[in-house]
Amino acid sequence: MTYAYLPHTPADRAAMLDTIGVPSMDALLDHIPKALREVRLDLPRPHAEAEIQQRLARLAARNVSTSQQASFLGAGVGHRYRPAAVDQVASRSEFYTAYTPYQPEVSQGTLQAIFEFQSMICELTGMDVANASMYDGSTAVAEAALMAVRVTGRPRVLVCGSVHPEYEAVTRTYGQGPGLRIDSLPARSDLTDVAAATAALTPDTAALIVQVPGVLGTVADLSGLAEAVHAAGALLVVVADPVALGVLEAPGRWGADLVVGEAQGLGNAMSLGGPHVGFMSCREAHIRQLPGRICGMSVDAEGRPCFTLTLQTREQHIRREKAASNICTNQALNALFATIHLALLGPEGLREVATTSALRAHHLAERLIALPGCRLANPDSAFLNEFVLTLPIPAATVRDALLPMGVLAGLPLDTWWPERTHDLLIAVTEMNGAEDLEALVSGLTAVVTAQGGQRPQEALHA
Amino acid sequence: MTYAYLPHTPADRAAMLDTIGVPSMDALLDHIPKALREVRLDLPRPHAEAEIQQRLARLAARNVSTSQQASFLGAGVGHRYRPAAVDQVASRSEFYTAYTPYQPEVSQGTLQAIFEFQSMICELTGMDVANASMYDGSTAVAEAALMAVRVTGRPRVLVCGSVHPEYEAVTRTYGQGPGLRIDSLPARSDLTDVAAATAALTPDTAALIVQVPGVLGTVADLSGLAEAVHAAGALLVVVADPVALGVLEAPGRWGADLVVGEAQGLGNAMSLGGPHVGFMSCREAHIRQLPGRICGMSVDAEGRPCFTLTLQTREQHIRREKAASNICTNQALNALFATIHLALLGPEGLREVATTSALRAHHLAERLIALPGCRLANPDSAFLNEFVLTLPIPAATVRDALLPMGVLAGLPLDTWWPERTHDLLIAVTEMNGAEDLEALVSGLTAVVTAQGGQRPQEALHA
Amino acid sequence: MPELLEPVILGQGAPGRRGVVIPEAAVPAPPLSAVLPAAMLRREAPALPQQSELEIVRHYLRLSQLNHAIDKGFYPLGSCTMKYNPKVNEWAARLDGLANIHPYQPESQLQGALEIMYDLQQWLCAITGLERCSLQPAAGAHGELTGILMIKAYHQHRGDARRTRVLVPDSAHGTNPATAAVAGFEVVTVASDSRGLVDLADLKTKLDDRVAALMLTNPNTLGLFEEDILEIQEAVHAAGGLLYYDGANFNAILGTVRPGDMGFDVVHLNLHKTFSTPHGGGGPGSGPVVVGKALEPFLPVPIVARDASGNYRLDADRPLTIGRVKAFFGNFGMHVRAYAYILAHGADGLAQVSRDAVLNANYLKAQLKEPFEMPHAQPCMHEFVMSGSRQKAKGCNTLLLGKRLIDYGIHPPTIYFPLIVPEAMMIEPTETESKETLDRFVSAMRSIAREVEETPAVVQQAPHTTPIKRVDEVLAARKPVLRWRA
Amino acid sequence: MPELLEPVILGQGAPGRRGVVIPEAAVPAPPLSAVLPAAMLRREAPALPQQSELEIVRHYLRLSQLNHAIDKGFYPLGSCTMKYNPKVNEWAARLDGLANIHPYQPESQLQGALEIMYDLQQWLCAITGLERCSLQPAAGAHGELTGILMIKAYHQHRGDARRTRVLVPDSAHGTNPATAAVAGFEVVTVASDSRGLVDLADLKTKLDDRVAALMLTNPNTLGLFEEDILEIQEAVHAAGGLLYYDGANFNAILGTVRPGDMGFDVVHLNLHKTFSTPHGGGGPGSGPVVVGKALEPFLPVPIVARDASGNYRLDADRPLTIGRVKAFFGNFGMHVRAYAYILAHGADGLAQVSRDAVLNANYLKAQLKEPFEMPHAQPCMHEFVMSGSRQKAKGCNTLLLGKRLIDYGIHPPTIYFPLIVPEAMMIEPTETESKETLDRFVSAMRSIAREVEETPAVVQQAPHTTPIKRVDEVLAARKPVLRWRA
Ligand SMILES: Cc1ncc(COP(=O)(O)O)c(C=O)c1O
Ligand SMILES: Cc1ncc(COP(=O)(O)O)c(C=O)c1O
Repeated sequence: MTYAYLPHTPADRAAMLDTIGVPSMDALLDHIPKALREVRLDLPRPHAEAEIQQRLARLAARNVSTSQQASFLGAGVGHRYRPAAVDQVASRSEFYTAYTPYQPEVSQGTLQAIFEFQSMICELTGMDVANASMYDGSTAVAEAALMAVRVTGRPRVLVCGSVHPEYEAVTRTYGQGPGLRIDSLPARSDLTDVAAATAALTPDTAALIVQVPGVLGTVADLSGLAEAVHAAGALLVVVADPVALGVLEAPGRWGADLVVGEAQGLGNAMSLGGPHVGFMSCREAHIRQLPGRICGMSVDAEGRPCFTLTLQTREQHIRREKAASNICTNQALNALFATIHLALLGPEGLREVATTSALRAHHLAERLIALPGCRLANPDSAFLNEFVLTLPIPAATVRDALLPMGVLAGLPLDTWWPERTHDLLIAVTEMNGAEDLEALVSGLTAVVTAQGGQRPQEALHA
Repeated sequence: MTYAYLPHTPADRAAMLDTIGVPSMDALLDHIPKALREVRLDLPRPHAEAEIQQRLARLAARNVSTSQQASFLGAGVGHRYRPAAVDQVASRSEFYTAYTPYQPEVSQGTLQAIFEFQSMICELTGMDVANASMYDGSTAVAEAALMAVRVTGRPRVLVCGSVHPEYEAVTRTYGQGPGLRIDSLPARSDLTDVAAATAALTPDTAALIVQVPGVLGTVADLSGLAEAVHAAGALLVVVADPVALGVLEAPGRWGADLVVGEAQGLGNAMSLGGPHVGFMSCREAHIRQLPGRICGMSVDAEGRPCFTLTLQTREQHIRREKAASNICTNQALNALFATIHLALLGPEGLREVATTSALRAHHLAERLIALPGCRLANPDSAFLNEFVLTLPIPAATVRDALLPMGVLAGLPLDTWWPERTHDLLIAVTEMNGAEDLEALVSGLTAVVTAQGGQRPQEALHA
Repeated sequence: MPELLEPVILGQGAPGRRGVVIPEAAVPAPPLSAVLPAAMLRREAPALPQQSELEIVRHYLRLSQLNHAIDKGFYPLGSCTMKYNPKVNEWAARLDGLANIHPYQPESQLQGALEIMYDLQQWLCAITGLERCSLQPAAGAHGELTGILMIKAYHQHRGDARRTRVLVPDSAHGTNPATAAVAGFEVVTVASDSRGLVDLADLKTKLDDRVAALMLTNPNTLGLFEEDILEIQEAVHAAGGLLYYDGANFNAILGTVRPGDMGFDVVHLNLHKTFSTPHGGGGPGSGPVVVGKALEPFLPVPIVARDASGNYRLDADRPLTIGRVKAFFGNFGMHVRAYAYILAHGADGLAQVSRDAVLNANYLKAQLKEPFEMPHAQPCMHEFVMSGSRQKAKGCNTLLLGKRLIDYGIHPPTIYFPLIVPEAMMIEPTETESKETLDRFVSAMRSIAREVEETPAVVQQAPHTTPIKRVDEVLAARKPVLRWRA
Repeated sequence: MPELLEPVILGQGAPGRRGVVIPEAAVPAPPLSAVLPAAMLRREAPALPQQSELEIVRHYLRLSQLNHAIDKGFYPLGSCTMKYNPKVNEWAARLDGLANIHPYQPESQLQGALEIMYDLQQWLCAITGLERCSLQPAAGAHGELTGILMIKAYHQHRGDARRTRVLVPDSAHGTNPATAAVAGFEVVTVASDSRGLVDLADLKTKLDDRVAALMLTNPNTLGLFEEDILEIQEAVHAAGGLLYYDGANFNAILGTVRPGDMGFDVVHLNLHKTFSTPHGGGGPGSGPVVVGKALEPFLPVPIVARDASGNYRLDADRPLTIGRVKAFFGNFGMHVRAYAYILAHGADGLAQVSRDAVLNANYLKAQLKEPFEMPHAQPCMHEFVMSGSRQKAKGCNTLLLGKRLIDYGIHPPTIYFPLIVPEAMMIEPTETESKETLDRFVSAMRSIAREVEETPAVVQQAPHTTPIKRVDEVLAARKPVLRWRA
């Protein structure tokens, strides 16, 4: 059998064994206990490239992609428009087949792109420094909690209800390491009440973690929160959506010590949840505790400004068990997608994406609450482009009823919290044009109005 | 309205007009008669990129692609496997956003790729020299006819029945220029009988044009043809399929003076018939009459070997009305796709593609002629991977009946020759695995056996 | 002796190495010799490369990095309209439903593709102010041949056999006279006057009943608008001739002026110039032809038509057609890209394209007037031609000025065309270049002009920064090596 | 003073320029201030670039050309397995049905994706000889954390609170001790013996009831197979500890030897090393974790399961799970590429991959023995570590040898790791490199060794051929400039 990725011919192998001075390949392996070398793997036969394409095309066709339906699913994964130039430039071999830029003289391309990513994250968040990237939003929040523990020497972390439940779960798992104790406030509701949060702070609290917009879309007025947190000797960690920062104030301007989050919505495919790209930014004072790689400026032997990885003494390959974090490979290429995406959008484009999404969400919300039995779960909370609609019948039933109409209505909240059966989290973006909005409104109308007499499914086929 | 491809801001324009020393844009255009400048174009409004993607995705979805069905359509367009590396390398910006390599010092990439294309075409055809590319197979054949007229000074060209009818039609249109007279032999049949062809030669014949494999798939034994043509003072022009040359003898070895044809089947998308890539190769003696661009080797000022466009004195930008041809822009990028494709296949890969296609075609033919009322139109002719099946009912009816089963059965020959209503041209390639063959056999069986009692359509839904 | 920067791929590798693995035939496999005539069986394998996928990818990636390209830097190649090639157009052309469709599929399976072609035909008629469009020609020169053969058929159809001549301005691109000759016409050159425009008097002397047509580029290849166009069209038509429009310079008047309104009977457009489809290292292009009423019957077949119920079909039932100029329906991939390009602009956007193209050209001309010889003082359109004659006098001709520009990271302009300007240098910036890029170009040209004065050797031995130095073009023609041999 | 090769993109351009046009909201548009708390509204726009699409494309294309990369040339970075990244894998990951799917879509709409994850879980179990697999970890280090936290949960579940230590060989990669520390363990280092392998005697002295686990890489980071592995696993298990396998070097034994057979309880694999998913300039990767029976209950949730009727679903009903280590289901894009990679090879192909990797490493080691110090004479596996100590004595340390290799078009190997070899140079060729490339590497290294003897200055001032010369890494750390400022 020949393989397209194995260049050696029998003649090559014979000549090489001869140069090494061994009679056969087995001679090179005979120091490995024989019993370990009798292996028969139960794997598919080798496939020609055309067969690989056919098999994967069929597997892909057995999924229903968001391009084949009107999708209102958000909840931490951005259904965002990706300009064609992003993938075509970021997917140049020189970017995706290089590795971590250990040798600056032959990796200025990767290094400058990392420097630009770090700079853009600082511009959006209002912070002093950002690292090259984290795995995703969830691990960025977990690492922020561990960092706060290191910086303050305190063992507890206060997680607001606005934080994505999977982010909190990951932070709990990471917390098993240093025995971090997590207090959540208030359980399962998105409302962030500054007073309630302040009251929950203790002398053991290393950090308060708040998400804006919250996982249920709300944008609370957090004026005074930072002052209260700092007064209690803790750090304020803000989980932000970089697209929302096109219209929302930079957390660095209202007292955040650490701003982290998920940047997948900037030019990266949803790809079933990964690879995405986490970002992490902090104040000048905490740079030495910031995990992950960092790129900085320097000069070469001829005095030419250039870039290089720096402050590596924080990292695992130097500090080993004293390292701030164990992260080595990160999400470099996905950070590049986000960087090129932001460069194309510019300040005005980013603002327009956030504004268009918000305006469409508010317009949709108004039309949906006009439906019988439908209301906003948090009518008094401001929101940006995601909101929770409370329905007269279970949200999962509604979601399933709309699938055949080509509508992904949103996330039934009992996915996270079993008791919230009648709540549907709806996200609206620049991808949802008038046709999408009409499809959701008419779909919901059919299902909700029908619930009077027939079961929803019957109504559909009437 | 802002545009992503127009960088000028109002401030830019004002500053530039100021530097030019004119008050406004209109001042730069006022030497154009005023009446010509009142123009209102009836065109769609400007679209944002996301809207362009949506509109084109919908238009694409309104076609049924060959990937969605078992396709047996050939007839001059190759339904061939395209290795993923071809598009990913040929579509690098440095290849597709450059133009004709007029300045060798900044276009060695394009020039060496052209040199390698020319060399590969010579290796396949057995000829001495090949040009950089022609528009497609049809115009390559037409230019070969005009070249033969120039070389021999004779006014007539003899086109065998094996030549693709659209190639002959294009040659007729080109022939209107120099008043070329075309004799076709024999009308509308693929059989190339050396004796009959020899007999049809006249002292006015500039060239005999023969296609191998013929448009109906046959591979005639053309031994002796070249000798006869040369004896009559004419040139032998062979229209070849480069994939078939993986197993068929190089025409240069059996006396061809000119070998031309279509190389789309090497790594290029079918793309509804274009852009494809014609190739044209000839003997050393006729180089000065060969149309199109040619790349040759040279050395630079430091003696380093390199490449440059050469023999440009034949071309229109120098010879103007005395030029061999008026071609300027050619199919350079499609030639690059073919070059990288051939480099990946290598001699063995090309042979395997041709062999796999031929073996599957012969296997399919055997199974189809077992069906009631079905026989080969040319039972005594050898064929490679295309053959004509004569059916008991009109071929167009059969084709239409199989469409809903996801089978593109082939080309009904009344598309070209109205009288051949019951003939279906079937092409088989490495893309048609066992499933495809089964789908065609069972589809034809259903249609053909049903024709006894019910009309085919009824049979289908019985 | 230095070696090739990158070895030629043929002859590389070793037997048994494979860049791609092909599926088994998976059917009974008699030897091909049993089914094919022995004489026609290949005896010797072609000496193609035998390398792994990695080696092939590396070879062509390294070759690509030797190229200048629009996506890398400024490429002001006159008459080629090297504007930016939008990336969404490349995405569109690769959609399965547009790339993997066969021209002989039944029309019922091609309605999306036919709609694209139909709309593009309509839009190009609107843009040119003419009646019907054929998308079949594969490039500008191919469109010229199509147009001239239609003109020939038009005169023949009227029994007017005397019209054996085509008039071509001395400044015309080489494809014009070549096309006329290939179409069997005698080419008669019309002189340009001191304004760089068609000399009306000379034209009128050459207009008679032997003239089939006048081929014009407007603006002409000096980048100057033929201001007397309305008088010209009147004279040509009065003499019984037709007016052909070479659309290579259409970027100057796109959305602003229409050839139809100027009285042209037939136009070819270059989608790979004006409508941003990529130049591809020399192609593919696309040269649609748009005609007025007079030539409509002679268009090549088929044309895409739309029936009452909104279905699209291929109409080949046109008795007076000149026939096919190309198999199938033209370079459909380029139609898709041009379709997306027009959608991105609409009427106002296209007008802004030509205005900015003219603005950019005049912005450069105004600032280079002083160090370089400008044969024509009046404002230019989308490009201008200046002369390196002053610099040649100091030992640095236009060829060398171009080579030195390479060291500034800029592709040389078109040189030594049109022939009527000595030491010609044709500069076409296009509308997609920013003011900063144009300013860098002006400072580079001024710097080179200074070097010609102060350090001419630097210019004479240019380029210095490229992987290969100046190439000996004479040797390549004297002892041609046009292929690799084992 | 020379400038940056390419200006930083922030601050470039001018207000009003746009790289992409966004669709109108096309709904009633009250000002956002009417719907959002005033305090939370952004006052100052972020200083992002304002350029046309062309300028952005040019900027990042020019940056890309400053990089070395696998697709450009040899990249023998030890312990990183810089093997070829097949192009069909990139095509597959971009399919609409695999790229544009949301993790919260109902399982009925994700059966194709879940089947890919399920099959990959099964195949990785077969390849490692272990029971159950989680694809959730995003990279090797993340897999390590997952494995070590499972070991922690295992001991806690058995009420065995004394096990607070993790043993790590002195040659281990930095992520091993860092992971153990982050997971709350005390790290105890095990010495290597003269063979470069785990010193059995030292190991046995450190094995007691406080040891939760031993973390091992086999072959180890010297590229040498831990021959006493069966004795080691027995000793660790006898002391009540578990055995962790760092899969970074798995390319040496892929398809040939299985960690499960060696007695390992938990393995992490690096899909971006052994299974060819691209390194991406530093990521993304994927670090699936495969476990034996003992640790199965503690795997992160969810795991992809298959019910009787062949439907695939996400199983989160695992009471003893350590919980989530990442939102959603892991780096699915990497699962798709690894899936395609395994399909391309099958069992025999994967065995040939590791054999050729070992053959290539030994082929280089055998020919570089003579000019360079080889700390260990016995055959290596897929990589080997040599020392630049002889060259350092002549004024050219390993850093400089690496910089000089750049001038030969080859990326330097991993340097100064593992720490136990002075002036370490870790060379991992991988199986996708041809004999010709390996021969060119040998001649380059020999040529450099000669230069150290004859013309050391050439090595000391390397690299000479790169657009920037040697970078001052001390300055970067002393006065950190970590972002662009307006
Ligand atoms: C003025 C002019 N006319 C005609 C042509 C021929 O067009 P094409 O190259 O598309 O055949 C060109 C090409 O550069 C040109 O510049
Ligand atoms: C031996 C070893 N272990 C672990 C790791 C960590 O893997 P990752 O970079 O995927 O986190 C590496 C990475 O290079 C390595 O070489």
